[in-house]
Amino acid sequence: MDKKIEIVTILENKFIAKDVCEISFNYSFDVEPGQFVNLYLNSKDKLLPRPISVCRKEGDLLTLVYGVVGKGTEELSSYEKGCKIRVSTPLGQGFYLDQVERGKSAMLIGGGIGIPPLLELSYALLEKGVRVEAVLGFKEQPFLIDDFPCNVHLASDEGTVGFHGNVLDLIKAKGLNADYYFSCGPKAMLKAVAEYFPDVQLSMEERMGCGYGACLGCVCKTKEADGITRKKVCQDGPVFWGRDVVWDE
Amino acid sequence: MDKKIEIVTILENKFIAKDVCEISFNYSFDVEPGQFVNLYLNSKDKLLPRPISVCRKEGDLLTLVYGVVGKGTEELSSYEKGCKIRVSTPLGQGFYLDQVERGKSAMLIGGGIGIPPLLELSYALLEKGVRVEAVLGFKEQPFLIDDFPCNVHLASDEGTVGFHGNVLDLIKAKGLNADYYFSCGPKAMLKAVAEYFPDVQLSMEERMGCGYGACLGCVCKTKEADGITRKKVCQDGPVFWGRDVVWDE
Amino acid sequence: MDLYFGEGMLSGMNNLDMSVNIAGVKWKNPITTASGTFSVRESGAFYDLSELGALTTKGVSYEEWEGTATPRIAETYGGMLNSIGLQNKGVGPFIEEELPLLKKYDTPIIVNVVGKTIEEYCRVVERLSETDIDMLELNISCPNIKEGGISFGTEPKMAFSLVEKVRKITKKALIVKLSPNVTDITEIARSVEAAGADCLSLINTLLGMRIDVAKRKAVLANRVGGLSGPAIKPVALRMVYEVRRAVNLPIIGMGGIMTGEDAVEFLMAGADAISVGTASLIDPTAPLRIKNELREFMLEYNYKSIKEIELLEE
Amino acid sequence: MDLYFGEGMLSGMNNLDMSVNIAGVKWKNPITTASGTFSVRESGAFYDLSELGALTTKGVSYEEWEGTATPRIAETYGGMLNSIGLQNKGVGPFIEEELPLLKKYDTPIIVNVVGKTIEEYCRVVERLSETDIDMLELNISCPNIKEGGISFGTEPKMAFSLVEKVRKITKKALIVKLSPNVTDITEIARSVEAAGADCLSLINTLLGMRIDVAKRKAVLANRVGGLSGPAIKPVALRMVYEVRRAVNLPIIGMGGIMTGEDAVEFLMAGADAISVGTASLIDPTAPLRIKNELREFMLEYNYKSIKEIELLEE
Ligand SMILES: Cc1cc2nc3c(=O)[nH]c(=O)nc-3n(C[C@H](O)[C@H](O)[C@H](O)COP(=O)(O)OP(=O)(O)OC[C@H]3O[C@@H](n4cnc5c(N)ncnc54)[C@H](O)[C@@H]3O)c2cc1C
Ligand SMILES: Cc1cc2nc3c(=O)[nH]c(=O)nc-3n(C[C@H](O)[C@H](O)[C@H](O)COP(=O)(O)OP(=O)(O)OC[C@H]3O[C@@H](n4cnc5c(N)ncnc54)[C@H](O)[C@@H]3O)c2cc1C
Ligand SMILES: Cc1cc2nc3c(=O)[nH]c(=O)nc-3n(C[C@H](O)[C@H](O)[C@H](O)COP(=O)(O)O)c2cc1C
Ligand SMILES: Cc1cc2nc3c(=O)[nH]c(=O)nc-3n(C[C@H](O)[C@H](O)[C@H](O)COP(=O)(O)O)c2cc1C
Ligand code: FES
Ligand code: FES
Repeated sequence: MDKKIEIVTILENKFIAKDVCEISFNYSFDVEPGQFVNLYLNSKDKLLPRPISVCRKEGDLLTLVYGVVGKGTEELSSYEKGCKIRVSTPLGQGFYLDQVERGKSAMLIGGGIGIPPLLELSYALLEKGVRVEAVLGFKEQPFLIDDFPCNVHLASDEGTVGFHGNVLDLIKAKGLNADYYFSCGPKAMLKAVAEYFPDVQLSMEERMGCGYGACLGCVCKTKEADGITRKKVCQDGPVFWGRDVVWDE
Repeated sequence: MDKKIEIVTILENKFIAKDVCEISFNYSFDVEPGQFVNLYLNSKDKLLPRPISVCRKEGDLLTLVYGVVGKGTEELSSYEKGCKIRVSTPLGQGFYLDQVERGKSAMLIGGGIGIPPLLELSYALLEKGVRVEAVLGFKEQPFLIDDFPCNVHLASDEGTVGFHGNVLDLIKAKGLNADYYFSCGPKAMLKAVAEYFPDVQLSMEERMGCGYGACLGCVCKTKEADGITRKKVCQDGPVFWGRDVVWDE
Repeated sequence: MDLYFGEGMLSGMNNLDMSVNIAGVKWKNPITTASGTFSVRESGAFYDLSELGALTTKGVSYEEWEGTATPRIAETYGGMLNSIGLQNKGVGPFIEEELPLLKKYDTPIIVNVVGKTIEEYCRVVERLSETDIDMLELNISCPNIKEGGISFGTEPKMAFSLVEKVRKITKKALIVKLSPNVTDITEIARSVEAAGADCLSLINTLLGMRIDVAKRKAVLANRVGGLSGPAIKPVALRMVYEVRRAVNLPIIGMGGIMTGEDAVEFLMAGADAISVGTASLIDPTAPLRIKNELREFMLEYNYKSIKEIELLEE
Repeated sequence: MDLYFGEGMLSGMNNLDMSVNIAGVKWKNPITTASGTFSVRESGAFYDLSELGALTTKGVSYEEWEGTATPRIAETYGGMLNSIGLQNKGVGPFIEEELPLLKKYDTPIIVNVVGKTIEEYCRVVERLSETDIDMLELNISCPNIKEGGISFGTEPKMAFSLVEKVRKITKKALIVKLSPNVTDITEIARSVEAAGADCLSLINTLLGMRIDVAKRKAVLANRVGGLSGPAIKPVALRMVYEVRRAVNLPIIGMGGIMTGEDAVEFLMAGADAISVGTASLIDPTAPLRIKNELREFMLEYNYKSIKEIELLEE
């Protein structure tokens, strides 16, 4: 009985870019980079939790960054400071950092609303003495880039900031590489990254029911020793090894 | 096109007795005593309007008094000052006051949460030069009694205030009578009152769907020249003549 | 999510055609009122009814129906139950009192017809066929009192006989309204198509119940009632989708439509028009609002006509 | 509305008996988990599963089932759609990996069984009958691939044959779980009673659909899915009420139960026990909370046993 749903009071909830919000509240649980929490909405028509990755944890302060992409995140963005919401304890398998060695280098490859989880990861890697650089791609307007405690390469689809093109074009153009690769972003990007860097760790997304492993709503096809299986993104993931993911759905 | 739904801002919403709340807001529409408004809740699980009678209208300030009897009124009682809610323009047939004559006398007979609509009525009658007295019955704790601008006789089931017994017992015991009778309260009380004073005007209640006359959810059986019909409480009522109501449902 | 006005906007909104042709009757737009949730006088007090594609009346029987005892309404999570029992004054008073009011609006009139026997349905249809209403909607969810009270709409053969008989006595456009309380709605749809229906409407309410735990009895005097509202939308949408693939008739879709987006879901599932029911009880101007939201959707996604609104991949 | 502690309180809470006997199996209280919404490891991380009346597993097939493609989940107003497609590793891994975990709790175990043919159901039941599980729950909503994919649960004769065959090969208490997607659920209930079922559970999900209007396609990869959650409660309650009057078997009621009050409604409609499904996805400890709310209700209204909770007037 190590899991529960907490009621937290929102300390801040504000737009940091067009359709991108940052929410923070006090949260006493230990989180690993790559894990997520379930946020439950207050209105009674929308019942299912919204999974949002940990963006930053400092002391007891948890910060999440989410895109306003539908009715639920729209409602979330309307909550004001002081409003209470239900939040789960940390969930899922975060990035695999056990084998990471001091002095080696890591590249974090993020696209759009996939960037937030890489922030907490960058701090964790630096703490382990790993050299970190981030390659971040945006459609247009960038966000969070100044928060990364490392060298950041920027790319944008429209050429509004940094390199004109996607993150992989940028990586190829600059000939960037590292010992470890970590990525989060749109499915098409993750697939391209996994083809280029097969030993990348990917943070995957899938529509969820429960978000804690009870319903099998959120599966991701992966290659295993004994064939292809469907693993739970909310529990076996969200982090998977790029080389294991089967991309046909 | 004389009807609409307005969004109003709550000016005050407070308990005035156990499980009884008073809510007020600015409202620019003319109301007649006995009319009601539909209040729509903000949470999305409960869709239907809650009909609440006009208790008092002074200038642009509308005051309603409602009992907290179920999930909807419970939610309503939690709304704070400044909260916005949807409210209909005034609905229904109020008390019939056209024929009321100056100098005559009226008795208002109210029970529990049926008392609020009699308050606005008392002012309207006084304005027409009618002498008014009110007979008000409570289970235990009284409310609104000091707001009535007329002589008030009190009764309570438990004998906690005034006469120990129900309003009709009190009327009989004191031999009270008048030229006009008006009543609102629990169905059993209304029935007893109508049997004793057949020309009483009653404000009836029924579970409603639309509350504005479109669905036929809220009917009350009445005697008409051509037999028994089912009239809409929300439109033909809520005020009916005691002698017309058929009490078998 | 703000609206994106695409090229459609540049060439002007006049380019946008919301009209539909339903079984030979032209509607200005695909929005009508669901039977039993609309009353010309009362709804007309809230907005201009000429704005709608068509006006659908509550059920009309041959003689007066009393309806059921009260309480007739119960609230449920995201929906409601009703057991009005089709209370109405009968076709005579309808023609004399209601129809003249409906005729004042520049909008086609659909009269919903109910009966307890095939003969009763036929008599109502006969009377209405002499008037200048535009379409008939047969509510076949009524119990057939000659067959032990089984609903006409749950038995393909009974539904067929009813529609076949009615078809013979009227030239009016004939909509048949299907019940969702069946194992296979496509079976009923096919049988009423074969019997000569011009159009289908679906869904009517799902049978449901609520209990008052303090009183230890059903909330409705009638115990069970019809469930409607947003709660039932996924079932309604699935049935429209299934029926679209089973018959060629135009379909009027309904069941829990609250917003323009809901309306679009039904149009994409295969409906040619849609009805707004319970939404009107919660927001009396809902049909008009939904029409406007549908128009905004068409502008945003650059649809030029209602017909273009359909699923992409099948 | 605060709680009123009646005389029951004075004589102590020990007087209150929440236990039920379902087809010969004693449950501590009438609350179980609805199949597919509970997983021993994951749910057990939130609360002590020994607190429940019984634990019901997700569907178990003979060999591994892959389930359907993603997305498998769609949210609806007051409910959700799922098309998990009964993904599971098969009865062998179930017995080896899951069952030992379930046995750790002091609570009867109900295993939900699925199949695509009668033979497949029988093979699963055979394997499970050799174990020390307490009850079997046949999910008869699966499509019968030998009969063109028609669901076993929508055809009384097919349901009868399935239950009859299974009955012959097991002595375990046999629950049959009914599908609500039928014209007359009492017909199916009677036929599985006649075939030897010990208990009925209902309802499974209603078939539903949602469309993503921006993408112009169904939200679910499988297009249609099963609707569950509070939205469907009135339909579920009506079906329990109907089935209670049609058969003598104990009934496990479910469909949208979110609160103790909802549970009471089902008990009053005629259920002997209840399952909590979708509520567990929204609040992982829902079954426990609902148990506690049911206990509070019993104290408030002075019920001494679950059996006393029934409708007053019929
Ligand atoms: C493990 C995980 C971590 C995530 N972390 C973040 C994050 O840090 N920041 C961020 O902006 N977004 C994140 N997402 C995506 C986020 O959960 C969805 O954008 C959000 O749920 C959409 O909700 P909505 O109501 O606005 O959208 P709607 O489309 O209106 O939602 C309808 C339903 O679909 C579900 N849904 C829609 N899109 C997704 C999706 N991509 N993944 C899962 N469920 C979805 C919703 O939860 C809801 O049940 C994450 C998703 C997962 C699975
Ligand atoms: C014309 C009219 C005027 C009214 N005026 C007042 C007033 O001034 N003060 C006051 O306290 N109450 C008044 N009532 C009663 C009030 O509407 C109900 O107490 C209230 O709707 C209960 O809502 P609930 O959600 O708390 O109760 P619940 O029982 O949880 O409600 C469930 C459903 O039943 C309906 N309902 C329950 N009881 C009634 C009822 N008695 N009449 C109509 N619908 C009901 C609710 O609207 C809702 O749809 C009036 C009713 C009518 C018809
Ligand atoms: C109060 C009420 C009364 C209804 N009366 C009728 C009727 O007379 N005839 C009919 O065919 N359908 C009737 N219906 C069903 C609706 O027309 C509609 O099919 C159903 O409610 C589903 O749509 P909705 O969810 O938008 O309400 C009624 C529904 C309600 C809520
Ligand atoms: C995600 C999910 C998976 C389900 N899987 C199964 C299953 O494997 N076997 C089964 O008999 N029912 C299954 N069901 C149906 C539920 O057990 C239950 O009958 C239904 O959801 C109605 O109850 P509820 O509204 O409380 O969820 C599933 C339901 C959901 C939501
Ligand atoms: S969302 Fe339920 S198992 Fe992952
Ligand atoms: S509540 Fe709809 S007609 Fe009165």
